[in-house]
Amino acid sequence: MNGWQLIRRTEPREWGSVAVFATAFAVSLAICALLLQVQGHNGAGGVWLLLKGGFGHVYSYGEILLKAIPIFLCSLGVALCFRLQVWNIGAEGQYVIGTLGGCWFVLNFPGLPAWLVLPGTLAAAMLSGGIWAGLAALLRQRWGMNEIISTLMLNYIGIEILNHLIYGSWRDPAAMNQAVGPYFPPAAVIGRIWDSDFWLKHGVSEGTADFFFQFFGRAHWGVLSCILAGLLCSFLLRKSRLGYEITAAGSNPRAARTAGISYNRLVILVMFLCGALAGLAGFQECSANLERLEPNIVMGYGYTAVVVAWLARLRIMRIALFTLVLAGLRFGVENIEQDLQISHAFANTLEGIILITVLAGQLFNDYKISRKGRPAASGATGGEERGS
Amino acid sequence: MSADACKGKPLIRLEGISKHFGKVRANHDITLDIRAGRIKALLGENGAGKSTLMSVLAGRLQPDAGRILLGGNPVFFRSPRDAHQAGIGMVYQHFMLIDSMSVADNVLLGQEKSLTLNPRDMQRRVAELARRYGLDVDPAAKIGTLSMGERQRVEILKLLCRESRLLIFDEPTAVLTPGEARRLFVSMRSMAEQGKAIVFISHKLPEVLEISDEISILRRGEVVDGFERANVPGEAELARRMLGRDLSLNSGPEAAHVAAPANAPASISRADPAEAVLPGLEEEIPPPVPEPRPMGWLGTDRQLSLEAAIYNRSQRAGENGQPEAEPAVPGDGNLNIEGVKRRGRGKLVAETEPVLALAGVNCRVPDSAGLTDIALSVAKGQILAILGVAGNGQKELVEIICGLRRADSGRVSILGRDVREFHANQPSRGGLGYIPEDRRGSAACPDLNLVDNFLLTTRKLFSRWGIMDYKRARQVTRRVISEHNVQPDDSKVLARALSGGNLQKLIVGRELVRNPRCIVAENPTQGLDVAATEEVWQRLRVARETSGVLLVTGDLNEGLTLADYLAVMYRGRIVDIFSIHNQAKVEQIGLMMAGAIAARQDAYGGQGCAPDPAGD
Amino acid sequence: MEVEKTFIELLLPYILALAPALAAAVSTGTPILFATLGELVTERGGVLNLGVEGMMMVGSLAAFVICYHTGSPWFGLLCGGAAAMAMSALHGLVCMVFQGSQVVSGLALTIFGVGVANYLGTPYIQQKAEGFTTFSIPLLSSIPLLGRVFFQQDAMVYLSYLLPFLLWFLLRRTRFGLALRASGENPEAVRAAGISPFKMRWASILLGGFLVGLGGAYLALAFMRMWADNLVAGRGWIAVALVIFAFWRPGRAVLGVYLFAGVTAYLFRVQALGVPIPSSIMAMLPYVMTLLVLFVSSLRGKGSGAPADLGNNFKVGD
Amino acid sequence: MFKRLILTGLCLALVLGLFSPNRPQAAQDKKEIKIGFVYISPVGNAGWSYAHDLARQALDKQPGISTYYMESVPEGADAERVILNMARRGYDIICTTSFGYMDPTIKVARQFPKTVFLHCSGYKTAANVSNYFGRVYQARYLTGMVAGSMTKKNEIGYVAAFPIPEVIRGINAFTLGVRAVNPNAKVRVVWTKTWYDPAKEKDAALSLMDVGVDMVTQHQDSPGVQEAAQDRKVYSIGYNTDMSAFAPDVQLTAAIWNWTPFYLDVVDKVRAGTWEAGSFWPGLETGIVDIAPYGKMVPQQVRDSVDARRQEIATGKFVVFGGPVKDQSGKLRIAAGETPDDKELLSMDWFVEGVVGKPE
Repeated sequence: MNGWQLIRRTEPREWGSVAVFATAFAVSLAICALLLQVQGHNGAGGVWLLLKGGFGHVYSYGEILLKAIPIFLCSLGVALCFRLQVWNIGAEGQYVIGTLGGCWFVLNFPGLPAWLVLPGTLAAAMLSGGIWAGLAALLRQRWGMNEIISTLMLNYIGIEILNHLIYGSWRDPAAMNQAVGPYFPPAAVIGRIWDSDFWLKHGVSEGTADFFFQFFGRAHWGVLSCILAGLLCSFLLRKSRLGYEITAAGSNPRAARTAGISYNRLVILVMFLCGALAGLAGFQECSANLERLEPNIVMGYGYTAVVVAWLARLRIMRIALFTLVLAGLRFGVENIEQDLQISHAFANTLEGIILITVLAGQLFNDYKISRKGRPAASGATGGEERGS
Repeated sequence: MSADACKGKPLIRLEGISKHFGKVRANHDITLDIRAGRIKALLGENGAGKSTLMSVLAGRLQPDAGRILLGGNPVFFRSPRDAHQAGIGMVYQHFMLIDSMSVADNVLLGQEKSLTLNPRDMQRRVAELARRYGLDVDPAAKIGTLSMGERQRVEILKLLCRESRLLIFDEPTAVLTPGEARRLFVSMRSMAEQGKAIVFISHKLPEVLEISDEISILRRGEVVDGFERANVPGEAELARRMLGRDLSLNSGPEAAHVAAPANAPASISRADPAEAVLPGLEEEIPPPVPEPRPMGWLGTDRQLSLEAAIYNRSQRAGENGQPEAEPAVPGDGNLNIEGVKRRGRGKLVAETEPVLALAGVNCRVPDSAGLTDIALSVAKGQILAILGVAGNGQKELVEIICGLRRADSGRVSILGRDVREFHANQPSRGGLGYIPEDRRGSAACPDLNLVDNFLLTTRKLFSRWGIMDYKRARQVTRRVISEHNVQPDDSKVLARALSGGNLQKLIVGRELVRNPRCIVAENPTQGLDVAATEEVWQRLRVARETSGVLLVTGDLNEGLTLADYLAVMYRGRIVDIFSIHNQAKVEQIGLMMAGAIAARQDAYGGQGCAPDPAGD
Repeated sequence: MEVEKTFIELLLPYILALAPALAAAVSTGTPILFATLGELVTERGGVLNLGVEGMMMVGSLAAFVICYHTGSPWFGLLCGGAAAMAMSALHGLVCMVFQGSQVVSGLALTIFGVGVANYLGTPYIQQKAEGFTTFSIPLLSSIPLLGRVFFQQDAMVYLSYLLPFLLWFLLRRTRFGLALRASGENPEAVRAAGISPFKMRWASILLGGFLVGLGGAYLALAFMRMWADNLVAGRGWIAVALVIFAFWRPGRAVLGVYLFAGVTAYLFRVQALGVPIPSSIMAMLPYVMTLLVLFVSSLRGKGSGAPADLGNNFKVGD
Repeated sequence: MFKRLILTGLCLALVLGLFSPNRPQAAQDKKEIKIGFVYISPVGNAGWSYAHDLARQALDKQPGISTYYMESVPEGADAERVILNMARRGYDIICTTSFGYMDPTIKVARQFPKTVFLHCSGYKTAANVSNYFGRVYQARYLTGMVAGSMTKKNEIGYVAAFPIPEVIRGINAFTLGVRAVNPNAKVRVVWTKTWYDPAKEKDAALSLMDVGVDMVTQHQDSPGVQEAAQDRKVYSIGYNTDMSAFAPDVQLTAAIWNWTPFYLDVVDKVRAGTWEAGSFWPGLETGIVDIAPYGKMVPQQVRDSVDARRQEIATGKFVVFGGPVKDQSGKLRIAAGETPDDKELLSMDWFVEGVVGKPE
């Protein structure tokens, strides 16, 4: 377009990309400030509130972690699928079904020894989530059904299954027949990271205890699962043969097939992994925050995950980064919403703007901009490619 | 340019064109005249700058210096669009067609004058155009269902449809079977006769000699020579000038003469096949060649590394106890296809256990010939060439052998094991090596670097308990890159940056690293320049020492050059399998490929109906 | 004999419920139909726009606000389309100019669109506006059963009857359509043919956006004739799914939309008649049906017909 | 391209500016009582959250009271954070107005013993947590009487959100009201599985009309049903707030909430320091629930009989769920003379005789 041309960078910039992200983020905040100003609020102050709310308080970080856990797990799985060019947007449904699976285990094996309960439930959650995803994978590989639509539909169906159970047979009579399940036994509840009573008993001073209580807030041990999953995934992708096969098959399925890599196997495997991670996320959320099954476990993290995974270019470290930033952002936006008494919708608007801006900013990650006609190696070799 | 001077005003004149990519000098001060009604051949090795020059002419690239004169007055092409409007069109190697749309849609895309479309009328017009230039193709057919040759015809039709005055063909025969190449030349000629100017980029000397009126030779981005048809020197001379090094003829281009006419009946008319075949055979006798034949005409440095590699191979062969002696073989002496002597004849006699055996293999494939009762076997030390026009079942055959397709019936065994079971757990070494036809599509991951591409089939060699050893993989890749002199020799570049030839070298190297005992090579030299072709051939010859090779090729010459045995496929059947020395049969190959003999031999194959060399 | 009679009697109301269900399907399906066709056009051009939900929201708000102030539904309709078009232009800007991922951009667009529409709409929540009113088409509406179903609707529904044919003609029978489809399949080829795929894709984005906007406008102007926040409530996502379901063909899109809306509407009526089926199962059925039908058609090995270059950005240049 | 970006940015800003509604700025007076409200849905101007917000606005006008609110707060983890933040900001009273906020409220209350928490529609209490609700079923009963006496076809449609006790109780009370004046009338129930989707609710109402009801009511947060009624000129009965604005010609009356007195009462008690946690479930007698003014089409004798019954209920002479009450299967669930206790009412999961539909 008009005298300018884009040239794909031959080598991806490493630190540069961080800078770009930071700049784009700043720009988006500037836009938000502008909007707030137009709203008759103090724009700069608003943005300050947003940042302060999101990252400025001691208690921000616990909240960020808490919110990050499910998003991170889901987008990890989603990223795996996308690497294989499987457009699985069904993390939402897998999240729900996984939760159901976990709850089913909790409710049906009350007699289990305590140490076995949590591993069992988590396993059940992952398994059920994985199977739900595997269903879509099977439909795709066996009968060539488009996975975007099947996963989307399975999301809705999964949620209806949840409704059916929670408004039906899984209701807890003890809870006045309200649409909530019975409380989990303590063994099935994922504890918070910081337990003040425990540490106070072990001679931690009142102040420190309180500080950490503030700091970790409601963040629960699910964080461990994130770290673990993150490490495992990066090992899988960087070191293992399976990971190589995923990369290769994702880059060119036909070549992979010719080279004796079973694409079907990979797809089903990766989908299963994604489902398992989503299911894990779901049950942890349910167990740590609600301590029983409630219809409101459906939070749309499955869709958020897609955004995060894409923004992070399917890179694990970046996924972690973006998840934390996004979590902080949502927390912060909540804060201005409360302090400035602006409507919830406006908060969404800000989030949308920030996402769009950051996305647009990525242009500067993989393209140079130069005047047309100026001799430019990479652009020209492109021409050569086509020519010969 | 002495040649060009004498003619009248040229249609297009390139004057002092120069184009640089960073430090690379693709074109330097090139001046060229192109005339209406004449076919101009642009001869040069890969990377000589042919494509760049033509991209400049077609408006894809802008020259750094120099100008283009159209009918005497200078023009500047900012985009391909400008070039189109000036009546310049280019047939690219990678066709720019839309598979899901019909031929007519593709041809008239951007050409349709009226706002609304009328498919029937569009198809009529396209059919008309096609008839006029003898480029017959069904205008209603979807591109996806067409053969390479037909697709190319569509590309040409696109240009003719927008009344291009100059048509540029970039390596047009690279993707064509002999029959299709022949038809292409016929229609190129007819286009020229109807006043089109034609530029024909190639490095296949015989083609150039056969079709072109003028020849210009490009080397390192400069025009080094130009000839009129009248005063073209011999092939050897041409090749020497093209490469700037001394060349002793290789069999390749020579025998290509066989390829062309041998197929004539298919492409021209089935009136009297025999007659059409004869001229081919007359041409076939080449000048006697010094013996032993030197190793290609590669630059000395490259030659050394290559010889080293070959040495290693033959050592290994020796260990395997292959008889290196050359017992006399009947017909050896008087067999006058060049290069035959050089081959270790011994293997033909000393039959070892078959590495690949098919018996009674049938396979039904929707809208394709499928396979009928295929039986063949390849023994270690043999090269069996499957000849045939593309689309006569070779693809299915290869897919079955490589475990990408299931046969309906019949027995397929590799290294003595059933194919399914073999592929279920293939040995990481000494297994099956596969060099696919579509290298970018099914043998490489363009967006991954060379190491990852190298690992594609060798990954099992570099992993223990599912953990990859990238360090070692990188080392080996570098070794292979240098041994096979892949350019650029940097294991970190993405595969898409490699030219076809270099990519193929990498792939061949990759397959050979596992020193497979059975190799399936599918048109391994398609679209490669002479140097690369010779190199790949050499690799295969050497590989044969330790393994059996199934060579599927549409290029008769390739078969004749490499194979010990030839099998001709037509309509999913093997018409005949015979030794390279069976002179009588060798002479009939053309007819077999065209189905003429198949028709006589078996009751089913294309009885009565006219065989279509383009495949069904 | 006796039993049969009663059996028929039992069944009769459920059969009778079909016709009104179909009528309802037509009116509840129309917004989804517009959106689906819009997204279909965009995707045919090779651009994946998951922002349908957001665009519909903005479209319906704009339509409502304009109609509310000017009292002219048609003008409102136009503005609704225009507003959604502006949204899709934002998508175009991000994807075509800034080379951003089409998936993220679409999702971000949804978040943004829903947010901004709800926000700007706050003062209008549950205000009423004179929207389109139903009128019956003289002769056709007197067709025994279907007449009342199909020809006692509002202007936009009648428009939605024509739209598929118009689109089919546009895509299949015009030069523009050919180029548009081509740039969805293989932009390079289009460029080689001397047409700018860049422009074609912009065209598909804008046109598609406009249609999606009409879908949103229908909800506000014809179906509800009032503004309520989250008016679209997920219908945009259904539209996205239905485009795939439709194998990118307008005809199948109509089928899919009416199937989906029809099942939903019929189940409501069946519920009202008091069948002893848990409501969750009922709520599940439309999605299950969609999957089943898609499953069957993929069993019949129908090609998905997805544009070959869908979702890829190509380097912006000449 | 930067030009274009900036341009769009500006336009966007302008547009936003044009339509932006101006919101009340929070005053910063220390001595006054701060009340925070947590809403499940956007406030809008009809529906559950709106009913609470009317009260909030009323309080805000009072001297020495400043109110804050958060709308569309999802239940569960996010709710707990929002409530926490309100507590951290030192609000004196925090009202959480959806069932799903129950556990979060209790949890936060443990951390902030000085803050007063009010949770609506739940069943848990704590030292500083009351739960409160209103006996809207009484109003439902009255509207049912109106409906029963106005229906011609003896078929009434009920568009309901989710099969939870609160909703089921409402349907039952309504049905009892209907059958009290019109013993052979039926109430057809359709579950929408959403609290808030105007278009869907409207379609549900239309579907009821298609199978032959000549009157509709709903337990939803939008006036979608009134829309449908107005279109088809079918009588309707509103819920949450007076919805006559949406169905001027057809709304007979509505079961409405009026939270203001309750909240005011709490504030006064807190000021006076006399507030004590407990479960509050007031009814007609306090005016927290009531029925909207009758539509002009409601004949006088109907009004009279309904008003009479209203008095009886308010004074406790009449109990809505007083036996005998049979369920759908005709089984006697509440024997004659008995009256179910609140626990039974709060956990009601069965339909009374005369309801067509399934309570799940």
